[in-house]
Amino acid sequence: MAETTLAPPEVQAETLLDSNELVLNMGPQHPSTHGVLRVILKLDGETVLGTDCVIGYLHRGVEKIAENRTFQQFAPYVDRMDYVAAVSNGLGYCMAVEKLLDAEVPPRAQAVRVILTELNRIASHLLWLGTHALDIGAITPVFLCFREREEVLKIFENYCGARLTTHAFRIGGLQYETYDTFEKQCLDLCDLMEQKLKEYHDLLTGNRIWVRRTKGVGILNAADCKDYGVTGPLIRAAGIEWDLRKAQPYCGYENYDFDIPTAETGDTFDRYMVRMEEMVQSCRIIRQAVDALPEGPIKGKVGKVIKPPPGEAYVSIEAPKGELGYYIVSDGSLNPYRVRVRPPSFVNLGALDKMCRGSLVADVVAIIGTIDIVLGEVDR
Amino acid sequence: MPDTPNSDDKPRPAPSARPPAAAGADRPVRRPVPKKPAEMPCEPWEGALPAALQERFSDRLSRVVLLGGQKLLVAEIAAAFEILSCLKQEHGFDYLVDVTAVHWPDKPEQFEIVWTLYSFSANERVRLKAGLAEGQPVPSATALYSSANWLEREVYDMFGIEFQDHPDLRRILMPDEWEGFPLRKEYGIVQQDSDWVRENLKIESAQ
Amino acid sequence: MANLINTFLLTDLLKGLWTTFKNQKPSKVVTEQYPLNRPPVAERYRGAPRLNTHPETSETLCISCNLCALACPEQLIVVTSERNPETKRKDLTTFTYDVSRCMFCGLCEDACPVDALELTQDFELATYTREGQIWDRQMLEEGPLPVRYTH
Amino acid sequence: MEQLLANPYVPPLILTAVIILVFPLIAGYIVLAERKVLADLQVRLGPMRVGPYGVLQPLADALKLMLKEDVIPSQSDKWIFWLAPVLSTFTALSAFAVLPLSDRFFVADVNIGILFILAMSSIGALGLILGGWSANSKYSLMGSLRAAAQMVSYEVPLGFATVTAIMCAGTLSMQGVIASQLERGVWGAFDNYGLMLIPTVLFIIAGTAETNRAPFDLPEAESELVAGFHTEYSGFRWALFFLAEYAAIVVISSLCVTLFFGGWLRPFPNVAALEMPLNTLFPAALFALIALGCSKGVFRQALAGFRLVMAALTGLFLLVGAAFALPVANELMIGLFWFAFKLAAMVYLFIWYRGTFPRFRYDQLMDVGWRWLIPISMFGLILNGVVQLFARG
Repeated sequence: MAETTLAPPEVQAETLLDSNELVLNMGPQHPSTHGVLRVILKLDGETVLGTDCVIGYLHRGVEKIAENRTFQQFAPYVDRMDYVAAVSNGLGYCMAVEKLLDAEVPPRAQAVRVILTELNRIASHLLWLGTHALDIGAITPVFLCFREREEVLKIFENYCGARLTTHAFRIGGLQYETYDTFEKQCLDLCDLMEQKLKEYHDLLTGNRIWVRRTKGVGILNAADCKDYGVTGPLIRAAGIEWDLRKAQPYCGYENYDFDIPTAETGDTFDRYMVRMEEMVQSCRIIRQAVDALPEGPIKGKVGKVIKPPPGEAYVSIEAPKGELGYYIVSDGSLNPYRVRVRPPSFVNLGALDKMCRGSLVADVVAIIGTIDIVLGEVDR
Repeated sequence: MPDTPNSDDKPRPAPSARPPAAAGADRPVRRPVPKKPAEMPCEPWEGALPAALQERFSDRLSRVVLLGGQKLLVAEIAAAFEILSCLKQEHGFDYLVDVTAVHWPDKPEQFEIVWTLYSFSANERVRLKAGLAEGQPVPSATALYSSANWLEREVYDMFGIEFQDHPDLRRILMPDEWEGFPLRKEYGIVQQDSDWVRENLKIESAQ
Repeated sequence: MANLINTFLLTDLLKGLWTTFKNQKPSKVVTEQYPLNRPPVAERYRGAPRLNTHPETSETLCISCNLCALACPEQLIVVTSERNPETKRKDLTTFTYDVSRCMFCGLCEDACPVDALELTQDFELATYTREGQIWDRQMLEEGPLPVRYTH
Repeated sequence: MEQLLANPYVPPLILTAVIILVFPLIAGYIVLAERKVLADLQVRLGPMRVGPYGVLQPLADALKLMLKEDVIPSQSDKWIFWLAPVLSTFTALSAFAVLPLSDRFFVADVNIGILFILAMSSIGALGLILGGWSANSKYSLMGSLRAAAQMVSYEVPLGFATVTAIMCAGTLSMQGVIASQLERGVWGAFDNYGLMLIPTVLFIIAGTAETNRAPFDLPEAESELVAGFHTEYSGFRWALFFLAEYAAIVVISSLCVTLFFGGWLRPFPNVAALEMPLNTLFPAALFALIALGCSKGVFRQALAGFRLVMAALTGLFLLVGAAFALPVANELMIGLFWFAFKLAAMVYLFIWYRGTFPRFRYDQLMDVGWRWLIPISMFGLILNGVVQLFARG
């Protein structure tokens, strides 16, 4: 890593045409760094010799905010980390606090949580697909993906009144009961997704340009995935069949029948195929959960004042981007003593340098897209 | 042009300046705790792995417990690297999930470093904690796990804990010229926030 | 062989072209021309705050319990009241809500014991000044004036 | 007046002036068409606000671009920075001189017309290279280097495809090529028992690359190089590059239409029975249909001004449609109509690609050019030559 510590680009401006190496500053304002990521590239021609990520432009100090809010008050803030998968973030946080409280969540609440998180996984993957295709130069899929994502967001809006930063779950269960057409809308969405995924496959999967742009690009093999702590679709694409929903089931995931899609080489194309298949599997889970949605209360026995006993807990879930963990330390007061978020995007982005070396500038863009980062979560 | 109610020529009087913000202005950050709450359930952790670790590290490993069902090791900071490498090389904990720290300003060992490890083969998660005083060096885990690189940089950035032999210990989230370490308990955000609000919004913050 | 034929006849590319071509059907357009036609907002939508009044007497429903202010993560609600010597109840004097910092999480709404504070379906909250975002009691009760857009 | 028009230099000069004045407007409307067609492909509406259905958008864009602040980077080579867009536009527009817009509208029928167009488009590449280099920005520089390599590589298959067509026609003059297609009674693309389709497809692919259009838009690859060679350009200079790009599209499409699709000839030019339905009924009906569409718009618009615009458009298209029914006007316009019709189809194809395909990577672009297109185009040339030798004796 040491040799990638690069001088800021201003210093090298004068040697632009004299040196063999070109330092190219990509971001934080760049069409395809997905927000405010800044990558300093050291190039030989168009070949990448090294990269250095500069992050923190979206740092809001979420972990510090947590220490100054009560447990309930902090819940809306976690939505603002990975804002395209706000429901997953909320789920992880609520589960962590429930673990501290040792609280039970009623089965109906569990099932609704599963449905909403899987919907959110679809929404997150759709956003990834659209922007990733846009990075590689296909400008149409992004609109098609947003069209389908809109349907997911409509369900969120109907359920909890917000589309993006939903604040859908509360500690101990749910705040809102499902609405009348909830089940039907979810099932319709599954039908729609299965139909539209075919369209995406027609547009991209077989397309020779797409295949050439993604096959063999940004390879991260299984050993490197473990070494860099990379999780989620990236590690599954490298051939490790590991998904927290199966490995350490939570929220009743053990009751649903679904597969973990994997691939072999761990390149961009494999990750694309894994995520596409994950959307299908999410639809499967949603169908099962909707069919078997139990009746009953939606909130467990949690008081109005949430005050967990002194202690600590690490709870992690399979967010769309990988392992999302919450390590919460309580000192027995109303506010958490320390909340640590283990963000999947941040850790996955750490492997960018490894994936980029030796590839071309165009590949860097593809690789940033394939890691599927959300800067709100990287920077917190 | 949107014709909003707040354009200047509207008859409605502009909202009066914020009323005395006494209600929430000087609220203490940490509210008093009235009664002593229950402890988290903590039981001894038994099995081959804890036995092996205890045998090897004996008194350098002060606690080997299941805290609320989660496997927890508490060790001396000097032994941390050795324990990590033992866990990785001999017990298959090949995935460093997280490195973080907790600041306890009242304790003699102000900081507590927390490593979370996972083993793919055993589907097992272990948390290792070690306390250290201000200025005491921590061995970097980058030699064992590449993921430690950024995670340790973040700990350094937020707590000012220096990791020895880290290849690239710079601030990661905060700007390079930032002063102070935000996640230390004495680093107040409320004051900073009020100043910012007063300066930029020309109103009193309710915080 | 089939592969070779596909390579030269560009079948994969033609498949993609056909997919986009089919999208041209005018009925497939999903654009909503926002100020002209407004999408319906969900019933539970969390938008502009409103302080409900009694529909007949138009007295406020708020009992000045301050629970919303305590629940708010951003602490942007300030409630002041004075004790009415006759009824021994607290009467609401001012209620200030700083919409500029609101993240519409709905915790105040959940906390309200009498359904006085409510997040409504109104989502057009833009103003020309920051001060305009601080809503006083009158604004909260009457709601912002309806916004008229000219094209 | 008669005398003035009889002077051989006057009509070309008038036409030149008309092209220079009118082409920016046409380019503006091609941009609008591109935005609208792309929107259609992407289940959107495209521009809808400036004028009814956005029909006045190009005027608004032009006005905006002209009023924008003229920024020249302080570290740039100012003269070259100034020169580059001018050079690009100049060469692209020069190529219009030999385009056979119809049997009577053309600036010049040069006997090396095709060569002239290829030469001009080669010099046009220089504009991109200079523009990217002079801005002294790394993104621009990379864009211009890509442009240089791409133009050089793709001119070869483009050249081979063109040579095949010339061989088939036996002349380098644009009008001559069309005349030969009339004589042989078949469009260039289907000549030699359909074997000419190989150079036709290659010409379209290489032409797309030559004009830097997606999926070969590497010099300005938005997601990698921000805007490539014109990253530092803004306002009117940028507009000139834009104009040059669209001029290049029109030129390459025209060349393709002329070489392979019969230029201003109607389909089946030798079947006399089709003369009436294709040359009179088709254009009249087409414009009537467009007018009908516009007239619907009159009632759908809320604002009086917009209704007026739609009504004016309805009238205009009705008038044009009616003109095709008049033999005198028909004879004057029909060549132009078919040329424009085929050109529009080509431009639509270009936009359609752009809405569908991902972008190539730089090394893959070179790979496709050198390892596939050049060998295939050489093969096509030889194959067509041999067939022609034996079939025509």
